[in-house]
Parts: sequence; structure tokens; C-alpha cells
Amino acid sequence: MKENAMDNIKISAKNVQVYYADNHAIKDVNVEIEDKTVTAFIGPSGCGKSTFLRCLNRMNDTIDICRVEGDILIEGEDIYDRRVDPVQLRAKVGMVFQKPNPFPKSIYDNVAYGPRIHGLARGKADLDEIVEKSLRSAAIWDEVKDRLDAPGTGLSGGQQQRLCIARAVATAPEVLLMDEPCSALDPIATAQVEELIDELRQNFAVVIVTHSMQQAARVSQKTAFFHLGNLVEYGETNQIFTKPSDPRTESYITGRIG
Amino acid sequence: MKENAMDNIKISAKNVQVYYADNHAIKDVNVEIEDKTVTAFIGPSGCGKSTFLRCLNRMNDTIDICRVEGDILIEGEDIYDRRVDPVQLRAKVGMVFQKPNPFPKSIYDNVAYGPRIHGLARGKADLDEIVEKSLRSAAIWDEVKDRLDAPGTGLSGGQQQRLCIARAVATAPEVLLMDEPCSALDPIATAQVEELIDELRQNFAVVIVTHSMQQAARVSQKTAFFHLGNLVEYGETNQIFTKPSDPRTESYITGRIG
Amino acid sequence: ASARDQVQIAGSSTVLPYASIVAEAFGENFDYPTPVVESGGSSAGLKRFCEGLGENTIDIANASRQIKESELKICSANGVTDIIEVRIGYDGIVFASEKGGNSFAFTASDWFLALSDQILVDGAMIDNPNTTWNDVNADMPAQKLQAFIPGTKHGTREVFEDKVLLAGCEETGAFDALMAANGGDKGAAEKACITLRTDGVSVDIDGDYTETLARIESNKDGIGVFGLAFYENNTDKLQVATMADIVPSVESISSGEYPVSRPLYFYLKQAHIGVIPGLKDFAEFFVLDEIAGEDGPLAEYGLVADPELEVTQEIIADEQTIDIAM
Amino acid sequence: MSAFWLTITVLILSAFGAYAGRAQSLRVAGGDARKLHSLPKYYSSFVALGVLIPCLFVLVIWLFAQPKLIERGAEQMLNASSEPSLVMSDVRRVADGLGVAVAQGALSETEAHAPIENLRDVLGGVGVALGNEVTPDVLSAAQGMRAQEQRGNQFRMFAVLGLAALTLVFGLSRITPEFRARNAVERVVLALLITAASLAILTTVGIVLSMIFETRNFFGLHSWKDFFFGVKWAPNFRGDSELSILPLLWGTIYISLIALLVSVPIGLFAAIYLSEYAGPKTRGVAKPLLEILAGIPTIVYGLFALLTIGPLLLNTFGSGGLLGVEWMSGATAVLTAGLVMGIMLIPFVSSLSDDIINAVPQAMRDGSLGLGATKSETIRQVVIPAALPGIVGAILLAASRAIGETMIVVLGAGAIAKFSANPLDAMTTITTRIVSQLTGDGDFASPETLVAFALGLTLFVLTLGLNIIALYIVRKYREQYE
Amino acid sequence: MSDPVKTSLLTLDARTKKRNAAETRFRMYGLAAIGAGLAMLVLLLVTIFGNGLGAFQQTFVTLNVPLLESKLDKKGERDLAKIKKVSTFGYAQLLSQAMEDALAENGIDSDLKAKKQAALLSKSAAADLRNFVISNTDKIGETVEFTFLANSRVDGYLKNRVTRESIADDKSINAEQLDLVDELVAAGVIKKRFNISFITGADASDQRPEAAGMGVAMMGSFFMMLVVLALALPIGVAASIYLEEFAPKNWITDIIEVNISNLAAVPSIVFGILGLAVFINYMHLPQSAPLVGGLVLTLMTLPTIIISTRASLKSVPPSIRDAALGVGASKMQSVFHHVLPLAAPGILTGTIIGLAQALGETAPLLLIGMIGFIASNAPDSVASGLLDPNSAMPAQIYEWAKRADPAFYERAWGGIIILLAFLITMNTIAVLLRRRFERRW
Ligand SMILES: Nc1ncnc2c1ncn2[C@@H]1O[C@H](COP(=O)(O)OP(=O)(O)OP(=O)(O)O)[C@@H](O)[C@H]1O
Ligand SMILES: Nc1ncnc2c1ncn2[C@@H]1O[C@H](COP(=O)(O)OP(=O)(O)OP(=O)(O)O)[C@@H](O)[C@H]1O
Ligand SMILES: [Mg+2]
Ligand SMILES: [Mg+2]
Ligand SMILES: O=P([O-])([O-])[O-]
Repeated sequence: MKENAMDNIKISAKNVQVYYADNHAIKDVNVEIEDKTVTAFIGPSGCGKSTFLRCLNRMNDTIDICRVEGDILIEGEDIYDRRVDPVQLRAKVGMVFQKPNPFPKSIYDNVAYGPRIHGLARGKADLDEIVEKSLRSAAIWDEVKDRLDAPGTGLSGGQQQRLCIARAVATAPEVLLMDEPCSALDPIATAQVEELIDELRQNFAVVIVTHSMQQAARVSQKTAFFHLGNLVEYGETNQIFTKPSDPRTESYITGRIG
Repeated sequence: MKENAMDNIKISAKNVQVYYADNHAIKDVNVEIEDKTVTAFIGPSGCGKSTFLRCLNRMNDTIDICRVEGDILIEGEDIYDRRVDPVQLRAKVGMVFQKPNPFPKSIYDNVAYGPRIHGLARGKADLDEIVEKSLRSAAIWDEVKDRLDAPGTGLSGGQQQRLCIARAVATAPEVLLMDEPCSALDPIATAQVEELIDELRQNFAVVIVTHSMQQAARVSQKTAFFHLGNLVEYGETNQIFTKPSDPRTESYITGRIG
Repeated sequence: ASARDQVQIAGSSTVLPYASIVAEAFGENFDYPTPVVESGGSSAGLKRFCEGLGENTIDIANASRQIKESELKICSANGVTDIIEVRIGYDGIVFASEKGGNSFAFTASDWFLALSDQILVDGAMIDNPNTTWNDVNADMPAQKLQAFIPGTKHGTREVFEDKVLLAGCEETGAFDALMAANGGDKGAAEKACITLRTDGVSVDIDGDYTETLARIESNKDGIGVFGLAFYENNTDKLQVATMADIVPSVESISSGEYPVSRPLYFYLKQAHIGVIPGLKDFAEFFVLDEIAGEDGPLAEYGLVADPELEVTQEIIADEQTIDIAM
Repeated sequence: MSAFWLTITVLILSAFGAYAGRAQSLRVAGGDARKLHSLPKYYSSFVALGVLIPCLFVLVIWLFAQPKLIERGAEQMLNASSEPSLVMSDVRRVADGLGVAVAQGALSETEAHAPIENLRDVLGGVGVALGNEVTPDVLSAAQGMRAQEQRGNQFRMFAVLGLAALTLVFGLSRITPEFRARNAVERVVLALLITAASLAILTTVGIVLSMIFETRNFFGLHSWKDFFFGVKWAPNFRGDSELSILPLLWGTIYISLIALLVSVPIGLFAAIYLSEYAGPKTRGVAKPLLEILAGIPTIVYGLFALLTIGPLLLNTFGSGGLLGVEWMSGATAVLTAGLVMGIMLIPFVSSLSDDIINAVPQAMRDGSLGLGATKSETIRQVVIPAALPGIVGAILLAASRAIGETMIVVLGAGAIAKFSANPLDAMTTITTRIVSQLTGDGDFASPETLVAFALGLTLFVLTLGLNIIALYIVRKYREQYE
Repeated sequence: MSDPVKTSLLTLDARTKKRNAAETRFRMYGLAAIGAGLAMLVLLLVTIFGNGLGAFQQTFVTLNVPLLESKLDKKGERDLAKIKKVSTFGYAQLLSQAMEDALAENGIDSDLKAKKQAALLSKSAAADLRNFVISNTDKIGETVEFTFLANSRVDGYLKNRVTRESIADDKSINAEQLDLVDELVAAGVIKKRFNISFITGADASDQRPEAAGMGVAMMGSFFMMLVVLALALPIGVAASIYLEEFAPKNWITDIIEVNISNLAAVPSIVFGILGLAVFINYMHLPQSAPLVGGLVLTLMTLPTIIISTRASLKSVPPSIRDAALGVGASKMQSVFHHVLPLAAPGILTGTIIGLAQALGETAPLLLIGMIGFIASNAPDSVASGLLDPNSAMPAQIYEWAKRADPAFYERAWGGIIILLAFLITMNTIAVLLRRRFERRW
């Protein structure tokens, strides 16, 4: 599973600073995220995990007061370059959010939304297939297959989040950013999603923000630990969890309870 | 810590049925929840944990299509009795929700709201004290003490949820219902909240819905396992986790991964 | 509720300017408050007049026509029985076109031939083929036919139909032809006479003379129907046409030479006299020679003074009411 | 005590009740507000409302009933020959005048009860104008009326103040720590809310009642078959008119449709731009500016149609116009009115939709943008569908306004009713015909005038039907997506 | 989910280009829509101001009027009743005398008859003079300086609306009179200046457009808006709260709901019919009174306010209500403490539009007697403001626009300017309030 990190960089961030107006939320972060690898971002609440994650597909563009400095390169191309179209970027770098946010549409349309706007399906049958496949991989197919026309907003919290994962997967991204995708899921669904993440890793880079260190340990190969906007430590997951080099990491890891 | 269950019943539910229009979401549930005890509700997503929880303080009254049958007694009084004022009930039985939902008001006003409408504070100083105490017990005081006037909606997800817990605690309830209160928290904050729950247990009954079986094991003395609207098993937490009597419980528990 | 202390008037918008001139002068010269004069049309005014007696009903209804039998019936059914009818003068109706354009001298027949749906040609009624005034009458300029006539809500329309179209219908012989065609049914023949073409040559104006004026200003071919007073205030924009070679003026209408005019009235509740302060004083003031006479402000504004003003003054002084034949 | 001062007294008593209620609640709770069921302010509102509502109710009833009763008495005293209401208004004027005269010192109280010479001058002197000399029986009736009024006012004072004291004591006695003051106060508030909502029904009943009798009269004079199924609208002064609603209905629909075709796209796009693209500054300026369009009086729009848009269209589509076609024969046309009305309706769509679009949660947009959708795709496929029920409401409101508009139609589309598919033809609408027939010169008892009521009622029923359908559709849609 | 084709981010693929073009187009549509709306507004405003600004200027004539005792109080008793007997016709002679004096003083020769000379003055001059004398009987016998309004034709001449060509057929003024005007202007007797009484005055009859003002009608509108605001806003909000938050979903509330949206479609004139029937004929409220006008407009505005209020109540996220209920707030408290403040922007929008509509409405006023010639005095108390006969701004404008004398045309547009100023003041307050409540969550 381990590969030569240098040859295999999907995203590299250099001296990234993020400000919300005057609030310096990300401080000089340098990190290289590998392809075909799951990278976990961990750290206490408010440390900037979500903020940094949202830099990677320029979702922060939508927040007026947010300012990003430094370079973020995907396959060597600066995504903050003027020539880059954030729309194209986001198709390549998909995202699942912390709070489930299904569209006020049918379950089917929720999933078909991405493929439709990106023109991924050749026809109705093809689209049906993509939808089914995506719902299956998000471990929700069995629960919704009989009511694909029902509104996505009518599902329970966990079902909604799995629907959102299915929706993101359906666009066939190269990188998948997940902001605490399992925080609303029960263990069985979580296990299924984790399996899915592992599967996605065969082809893509996956970045996952999580509060559960077990989850980070289970699914990721690399872990980045953030603290107060700083990237404190970044490295192999088992190394971080077994012999952290920074005292802050250690105190965080040992401060855990289960 | 273990007490005689019979003498110490805070809430007892008898033959509770809940329907959402035609959807039979809770099926004949009987349960007795003890005072000064943390009870955990676990079960797969969509099994009715939140629904049952919301019956306990009649939050389901707000959903038109929701119908509750059977009796729920708090200290021997039927909370669905005509003479019961649901408002008074909810002051007694506080609630923290799955999605953080701070009011679009200042952090201070968020916490002070409950004490104000219930007339709990004798004056400004008293109120300040309640607010500080509540924020401290929700493990968020240090982060917000300098910006109590900032809007509660401007906090990060985890901070928002802790604010909501502070808000619930501020009303000094007798029973505290928590619907996945930690699903948006990091481990340190989670530990602090769990500590708080343990502290609350000294005086109150706490019911917590959680997806994390570790959490259930850590904080609860009693656990109820729901499945497809049925209460499958209810008993001492360690008994449930070590020798579940129902095969469904067992398969759920062993199906866990971390 | 405290008692109402000003005279309340409603009705015709044609009478409104005259009534307001009088009301204003009345307010200036008497201790009574200035009467309130509402517009809204003769019909609406009379309807409110006949609503009943009492303070929350109007005292006077202005009308650009005489009250109808059926209206009187409703009036008396509601207790409004003693009604004083006051004719204040006449309203001249003139035809005018854009100043600087061709000038016109009309006859009733010209209008009938220009606007009627069907006209008599060679003994047969055919769809009106005329497109220019020149087609209608060889003496007239070759200007496109375009008329702005009052809409069917206006009393002026009735006058236009009676005194111009019907007269023209008879003059051109079409009336007899229609009588024959309808088997002697006079009503049907008259209806056919006043049926207008619908190809856009004749445009109904439901608004006021200001609208007609605006239409003429934006359509140079247009010829419109106006009140004399309106024309006299807008001589810079309009030139008036003669009718049967008579130039319309206060004098020619008063003498009866100019044919197209109608009487203006107001109606007064006798029962309100003595109850509403100043009511009778107002009515008397209205028909004073200084006000409604030939040299008074009303005539100056364009009202054709009633030659029999004295009779009217007497009617008010004696509070003579109309007999209602029940 | 006059009604005004009595009201003030009741207000003061109820304010006292508020104070006492609070004090009493704290007293029964032993000074600890936490022992109370509700906050002290609810106890104080409870007592205050308990005094205020019954007292004001009695006062209002009394104010309405007393004059009626006294007048009836005075009327019998007079046994008037002519119209009683007129004589009574004279009596009332004299009675009021006597009051004024006494108040201003022109008469003493005793003089006011005795026969008075030249009363007209006396009252004239204090500014009360009388139509003519006062007859003795009117004077004595007026004096009797005054005396009774004074007596009645005294009774009123005792009754109201007594009631206030009673309710005050009762309210205070109800206060115990267990008493659910908040619930009681909230029940009163809820009753007020329900009353407010029922006003809509009352208005509807009022509208129907105020038109139904005249409508019945109309159908007594004119055949309903012609009205509903005829093809021609041709009112006529000599009677024998053809009064069919159909051509008017056609004109109404056509003009409203064009107005919506103008206002909905412009308004919706404006709303989208304001809420999704424009910065707060642009939005803060542009939105109120657009709202001015809704406030420009319709007469201005009418003149605008008459003087600007109409001639402009005529110069384009008329003979000798820019296009060299002859599709339009006069400046008045469905299109003229539709365009101008559309402009007026822009803010109805834009402002309301902007508020609704703005309320769609940001998470919804994030979800779509995160999938690589462009902003416009997000708006079209996610935001608008989420906001649709509200937008439909805004459009319905605009459509309603279009149906009800008169000035623009009169000056823009003309007064001739006809069936035509050509938007460059003159046509007219139901509403303008209602106004015209109602304000016309015809006999007010004739079908030509009464038809206005039938038109009004029919339009009312038609729009009611449309609204029921709209409600049904919106419901169905909402069930799917909420 | 086939193997994604590796593409560079720096170059746009064809589909993205197309989508971006669509994006740009979409944005442009939005911009164009706003542009179109604003362009129309500008066009309308230019028309309004171009036509109406003239109304704020008026021509005045300053004369020394001898208040001859022989004419006004022959016996010298200063008996008010007798002095009042002299009607405005009697004062006309004093005016022509004053005019002649002015000509003599400035050395102007004129062949015109005295009556023609005095015709340069407004017909309101005699009334002004009479009012002055009645309230200052001690001044009888003295010569007093007055500033009178000039006749509308003279005013039009100074404003270039009236020219020597345009009066060729005019009976009320002739070229010699205009010559005289030129000389008087040169002598400083006739001057054009700002005319405050256009903003504060009352209506005048058709013969004296120069004296007509908007002030009293403005008070009428003001009192009507007061009634509308005091009733429609609370009732509308209360009804919306009930329907949106408390009402059980049953057929009764369905009926109410359909009723409300239907009332929005009822033509305003029908509300006039209702007002006449209910408020005047049944409840015996006074005719032509702003109170009744306000009530009718309230009924008309309610649906607009209710519909927009309900839409914004609906858009408040349910989690806020849950949060409040969860800490033991009652339903009522959760609505008044949390939901209502969040819905305030939408409520204010509805209020702005509803009030704007009510402010500009004329048709229903026709039936309750507020359109016509209503030249009452300015109200001196709230009660007289509500109960005394009055007109409203749009009604006044509508009346002026119909009048024959073209001088009224200018005043109609001037009136529209005042109406807009009134509207914008009203809106600004609401917009500022709205901005305080607005936020996205
Ligand atoms: N939209 C925003 N506007 C202003 N400040 C923000 C915004 N979003 C986040 N912040 C601030 O930026 C900092 C980092 O927030 P972020 O949401 O990235 O934390 P996080 O690590 O994701 O926390 P959590 O685990 O609770 O989700 C916090 O202090 C937060 O208050
Ligand atoms: N407001 C509602 N209307 C209709 N059905 C509902 C509603 N809320 C929940 N349900 C249904 O009731 C069932 C139980 O839902 P509930 O939210 O109680 O599950 P849960 O155990 O809390 O799940 P999760 O762990 O995902 O939160 C589900 O099938 C759900 O779809
Ligand atoms: Mg986060
Ligand atoms: Mg749940
Ligand atoms: O208002 P009129 O009845 O005179 O047209």
C-alpha cells in the first residue's frame, strides 16, 4: 500500500494562509497529498480542518470575507491560477459536507444531478446505471431503491448523508473531499462508507476530515494533525498514532478516550 | 453507582406507538428510564431513536402528521395528559438536537434565553453567572468568553453544538435528552461533554442517542437497542455490550468496527 | 357621531368643474364650509342620491342628463321623494382636430357616412367602404378617417348618437332603408343607424377629454369630440370644426343655432334643506345671475348659460319638487 | 366622565392591575419568581388584560347602544312627520350644540335646560351652524336627549368603573404560584390572531353581500345566457345592449398574460441577480429603486402607455412604420397595456422572490457548487426549485394585480371589447368595464350599469376558482419536496 | 465512473466553455433585467420631473391695495357681519384699482380696460383680500402691500408654456395683456419664485390652477396611510402568524387561505363598493373621510402583506423553532422571540409594496367620495384628519390630469413628484429597518 510519496503527489499546498476577514484561520500550511491514498485531517474543533479542506476545491470562493494566500497545486497546476475555472476544478475535486444537504428534489435527481450537468451519461439507461451504482457504493441503495421518486429531504439524517455521498461519487471525481461524512451515520453505514472510501482509493485521492481517531486509523494511510490553524504534524497514519513527534499531537491523541 | 431500578424510575413508557401518518415508526415500546442515570439509545440509522426521544418531551407535537399512542409517565405523571402543559414539560425535560441550531443571536443571548423565559435569574449578575457556568460545563467557555456578543451562528460546527448544549443546560432541566450531541465534536470536546454528562447524572436523568458504541459504553449505565421501530433490548450497558440476549443486538454489536 | 356641517355633492364629471367653481366661491363668501363635490359620474351620483335620506347620504347629485323614471322610482322607494331639479345650463359638444392641420366643416351626414358600420349606396346597405374624408364628402380634404368619440359610459356618446349619427342616418336616407329592411321596427333601425364600424376608424375613449387630446396629439389624422369648455381652454392645440356651418360658441349654442348640446342639472333633496347648514344658500348661490348668468364665471369657463335662469331661481326659492308619477 | 376620560381611567386601572399583578405574583411566590408557573410579567399582563378587555368591550357596546336608545326615545317624543333620521340629526345637532355652548360658557347649565330664545344665534356664536330656526319641540327633544345622555353617561361611568374594580379584584385573586398565567395570556393572543385571520372571510362575505343584490337585479333585467355565453359586449344607452362577459374575459386574460410575460422573466432574473450575484451594496440600492416602480401611481403608467409606448409601437408596427407592416391601426393595443403593466409588476416579482431566494439555505448552494455546478446551474436546478412555492406566490400576486388594474388598460388598451388574437388590437378587460359602467352616465337602475356588479361577482368567482386550483397545485408540489 | 480522462485544469474543456458561456449569459440576463427595470424607472422619473418641476415655481404680482372704507364698510361701524356682506365680487374693484395704481407708479401706459388689466391676477386674489380684511378690520382705510398669484396664463407665459402664437384663439388672454406682463416683469411687479403653497395648499377650482396645492390631499394620504399602517400591518402579521404557525391544517384554514389569495385578485374598485356599503351605508361613518379611505385600503392591502409575510415565515428554518421549543419556550414565545425577527425582512417588503400600492390607489376612493373637488382646510387634529372630508394625493393628481386648463397638467406631474417623495420617505424608513433584519443563515 505504501508508495513513493514523491512520485505520487496529487495535491501540494505551499505556504497556504487563510483569513476570514481578520481571523487568521490557516497559518502557513505546507502539505502534499498523495494520489490513490486516503488522507485524514484530524484536530480539535475549530482548528481549521474544514477551512483547509474547502481551499482544495475553492469552495471558499463563495465566502466573501475569506482570503486564501499561497499556492495549491493539483498535479502541478495552481488551482488559484487565473486561468483555472473553479467549476471545472470542483468537478475534479468532489465534496461531501458536514451537514447533510440533499437538494429538494427526488432521490434519483439528487444523484443524477452531477452526471447531468457534466454530461457523463449517454442516455437514460446509462444514467440509471450511474445512479444505481453510486447509491450502491454509498450503501443506501437497498433502502431507497423502491422510492427513487421520493424527495431526498424526507430521509433520516443518516440516509441523507449517504445520499450526499452517492451524489458526490456519481460525478466521478479524481479527488474526493469529505468533511466528517460519517458523523451522522450509524456504525453499520459507517463501515459501508469506509469500505467505499477504501474502494475509491484504488483510483482517486480521498481527503477526509474526521473527529474519530479510530476512523482515521481505519481508513487513512496519511494523517494530518491541525491545531489552531497550524499543520502540526503530517505523516504516515500509523506513525502519527503510535509515535507522534510533536507533543501537541501526542497530547491530543492520548487525550482520547475510547 | 447501581441502584434499585424499581424505586428510581424517572420516566416510564408503556406501549408507546408512534405513527408518521401511515408510517409506524415506533412499535409498542415499553421502557423505564432511571433517574440519576445515563441511558443510551443505540440502533441503526432510521430505526426511530430520534423519534422516541422526541416523544419524551413532546417535541413530536410540532409535527402535524405525528401521532403518539400509549402512556409516557414522568415521575408517575402522564405527560400526554390533557392537563400537562408541554411547555412546562420541556423546561423540565431539556433537549439537544442532532444538527446544531443556535439562534441567530449573540452567544450570550443564546444561553441566556432559557433562563430568561423561565425566570431563573434574579438579576443581571445572576444571569451572567448562569451563562458562564453553562458555557463552562459545555466546555466552550474559553473559546467564546471574549466574544459573548458575537453571533452564535458564526461559530464552527463543533462550537455551535457545544453552545447548544450550554443553552440546554442553562435551563436547569431534570431530564436532558441529547440526540447525537457529540456527532459534530472532536474527541477532546467529546470527552469534556461526556464528563459533563457524567456530572449531570449526579442530579438528573440523561438520555442520549448515539451512533458510537464506545460512547454508549463510556457514558451510559443503561442501553436501549432499537431496530426498525422496536425496542429490541434494554438493560445494563455492560450486559448489553458483553452478552446481548437478542440475536439482532448481537449482530449489530459485533457488526461494529472500531 | 357629531353632525355633518358641510354640503355634500356627488355626480357628473361634466358638471364637476362648474360645481367646484361655485363651491369655491360659496366657501369664500359664506361662513359655511366649502361644499365637497365628488366626481364619479352622473349615474353613480344619482345612485348615491337615491340611497336614502340622512346625514350619511349626499345632499345634491350633479347630472349631465335628466333623472330617469326608473331612478325616481328607486329614489322614492328609499324615501327620497321631494326632489328639486335644477337646470344650470348647457354643455356644448364640439368636434376638433389638431391645430395647424386641415380645417373641417361637418354635417351630420358626414359623420354618419364616416363612422357607421353600414351606409346606403345606390339604394342598398353595404359595409362602409370609406377610408378618407374625401371619400365621405368630396369637399373635404383627403385625410384618413380617424375619430375619437366618447365611450359608451359617457352621456356625450348618447348625444352624439342622437343628434349626429341618427340625424345623419335620416339625412342620407339610410334610416328609411333600414326601416324597410327591419319591417318597420323603429328600434331596430335606430340601433342599426348607431352601430359603428369596428375596423379601428372609430375609437371609443373611456377616459376624459385630456385623453382624447393626447390621442389627437399622437395621431395627426384624428378628430375628436370635446366639450366646449375643454376646447376653449385648449385653443392652442385644437381647432374646432363647424357643424352645419355654425361655429360652436357659447352664443351660438345658447341661441340654439348649433345643434349638438345637452342640458346639465343638479338634483337637491328638499328634506335636507334646513337640516344641512347652507344647503339652500348654496343652491341659490349656484344659479345667481352673477354666477350662472351670461357674464358669470361659469359662462366664462365654458358653460352655456340657461336663457331661462329666472325660472330656475324661482324653483329653488319656492322649493318646487318634481312630481313623481308612481 | 366623558368616554375619553373613562377610557383613560380604564387604561390607568389596567396599568395599575399590571403593577399589582406583578407584586401579587411575587408575594404569593414568597419573593422568589422561580416558584411561579410563569414569569411575573405574564401575571401582570393577565390582570391588565383581564381589566382592559371586558371594560373596553362594555364601553364600546355602550357607546353604540346608548345613542340609539336615547334617539329612539326622542323620536317617540317627537313623533316626527317627515323623515325621522333628518329631524333626529337636527335634534342631535342642537343637543351637541347646547353641550358646546355650556362648555364655552355661552349658556349656563340651567339655561341649557330651559326654553331658549334665538337659539340659532346663540349656537352660531359658538360655531355650531344650524340650517334653520329651532322649533320648540326639537329644542325640548334635544334638551331631553341631553338630560338622558348625561344620566346615561353617569350610569356608564359607574358600570365601567365597577366592572374594572371587579375584574381587577378577580384577576388578582386568581394569582397563585400554580396559576398558568402564560397560557391564559397566550390564549388571549391566539384569539386575537384568529380574529385577524377571520377578517379575510369577513371581507369576502362583505364583498359578496355588497354585490349580490345588484347582481340579482341585473339578472332580472338581462338574460344570463347572453351574459355568460354571448359573444358581444356592446352597451347602449337605449337599452337592448349586448353584455357578454366573454370578450372581456378574453381581453383580461390576454393583457394579464402579456404583463406576466414581461414582468416574470425580468422580475425573476432581477431577483436572481440581486440575491445571487450582486454585492450587498448593489442590492441595497437596486432593490429599493425597483420597488419605486410599484409605487408610481398607475395614472402615470397610463399616461406613459398613452403618450410613449403606444405611439412607439404604432411607429413600429403601424402603417408607414419602421417595419413597413400594417399590423396596428391605433396606439391602443393589448401589447401597449401589457408592456406597461409588466413594468409596473416587476417589483412584485423581483422583491418578493429576492427575499424568498435569499432564504434558501447556503448549504443547498454549497452542495451543488461542490459537485462542480456553475452558479447558474445551481440557481436554475437547486435554488429556484427550493424557492418555487414562494415564487409562485409572488407571481400569483402579480397576476392578481394585473387582473385588477384599470388606468393602464383604459389608457393603453382602449375601451373596445373584442375577440382577437392579434396583440396589436385594442381590447379591454373586465375590471375596466366595471369601473366604466359604474361611473358612467347611464340610468343606474339599468342593466348597463348593474352589469358592473355581475361582472365583479363573476370575476370574484373566477379568481376564486383559479386560486383553489393554484392552491391545489402548490400543495401537491410541496408535498413532493418538503 | 469509467476511468476519468486526465485533463489540465489550466485549459478549459469544450463543455466547460459552453457551461461558462451559459453562466455568463445567465448573469447577463440578470443584469439586463435589472438594467431594464432601472431604465424604465429612469425614463419614468425623467418624464415626471421634466413635466412636473415647473409646478414648484409660480408667478406672483405684488400690489399696494387701498382698502377703501367706502367700498368695504360704508358706515364705518366695523361691524363684522356687515363687512362680511361684501362679497368677493366687491373686492374685484379694489384689485383693478390697485393694478391701475401699480401701472401709474411704474409709468406704464396701457390701453387695456381695467378689467383686462386685473385679469392678470389670479381669481383667488379677491378671496385672499377679503379674508385679510375680515381678520384685520382695523386695516380698513389703509393701503396694504399684497403679493397675489398671477393668472395661470401669465404664469405659463413666464414659463414659456404660453406664447403669443398659442393664445391666438384664447378668450381669456390676449397679446396686449402679454405686453403689459412684459412691462410689469421689467418693473419688478411680476416675479416668478418658489411656490410653497403648492406643497402646503388645498385644491382650487378649475378657474384658478395657479392656486391649487397638494398639501391638504397630502394630509389626506398621510392619515390614510396611518390607518393602513396601524391596521394592515398588525392584522396582516397576526393573520399570517396564525395561519402559518398555529392553524390546524383543515378545510377551514384552507378556505381562509384561498380567500386571502383571492382577495389579492379582487379589483380595487370592488373594495370601494364594499367600503360604501359597509362603512358608509351600514356603519354610518362619514363620507369622503380618510378614516373610511384608510379602512378600505387596509382591506385591499391586507392580502399583499399576508402573502409576503407567510412566505417569509415559511422560509425560517424549522430548526430554529425546535431549538426554542427544546429549551422550554412556548410556541407563542418561539414565534415572537425567534421566528418573527427572522421573517422581518420579508414582512417589511410586503409592507413596502402594500403601502406603495395603497398610496397610489384611486379607484376605491371614487366610491367613498374622496375624488372630486374637496378643498377643505388642513386638518388641525388627528380626529379632524381622520374624519373631515379630504382627498388623497393620487386622487388629486387624477383630478388635475383630467382638468381642461393645461396649467393643471403641470401641476398633476408636480403632484406626482410630491407623491414620489412621500413614497420614497416611507420606503426609506422600511428599507432601513429591513436592512437591520437581513441576514443569511
Ligand atoms: N464562514 C466563516 N466566517 C468566519 N469565520 C469562520 C467561518 N467558517 C469558519 N470560521 C472560523 O474559522 C476557524 C476554523 O473553522 P473550521 O470550520 O475550519 O473548523 P473545523 O476544524 O472544521 O471545526 P469543526 O470540527 O468544529 O467542524 C474557526 O475559528 C471558525 O470560527
Ligand atoms: N418528520 C417526519 N415525517 C415523516 N417521517 C419521519 C419524520 N421523521 C422521521 N421519519 C421517519 O421515521 C423513521 C424513524 O426516524 P428517526 O429520525 O427517528 O430515526 P433515527 O433512528 O433517529 O435515525 P438517524 O440515526 O439517522 O438519526 C424513519 O423511517 C424516518 O424516515
Ligand atoms: Mg468543520
Ligand atoms: Mg436521528
Ligand atoms: O360624468 P358625466 O356623467 O358627466 O360623464
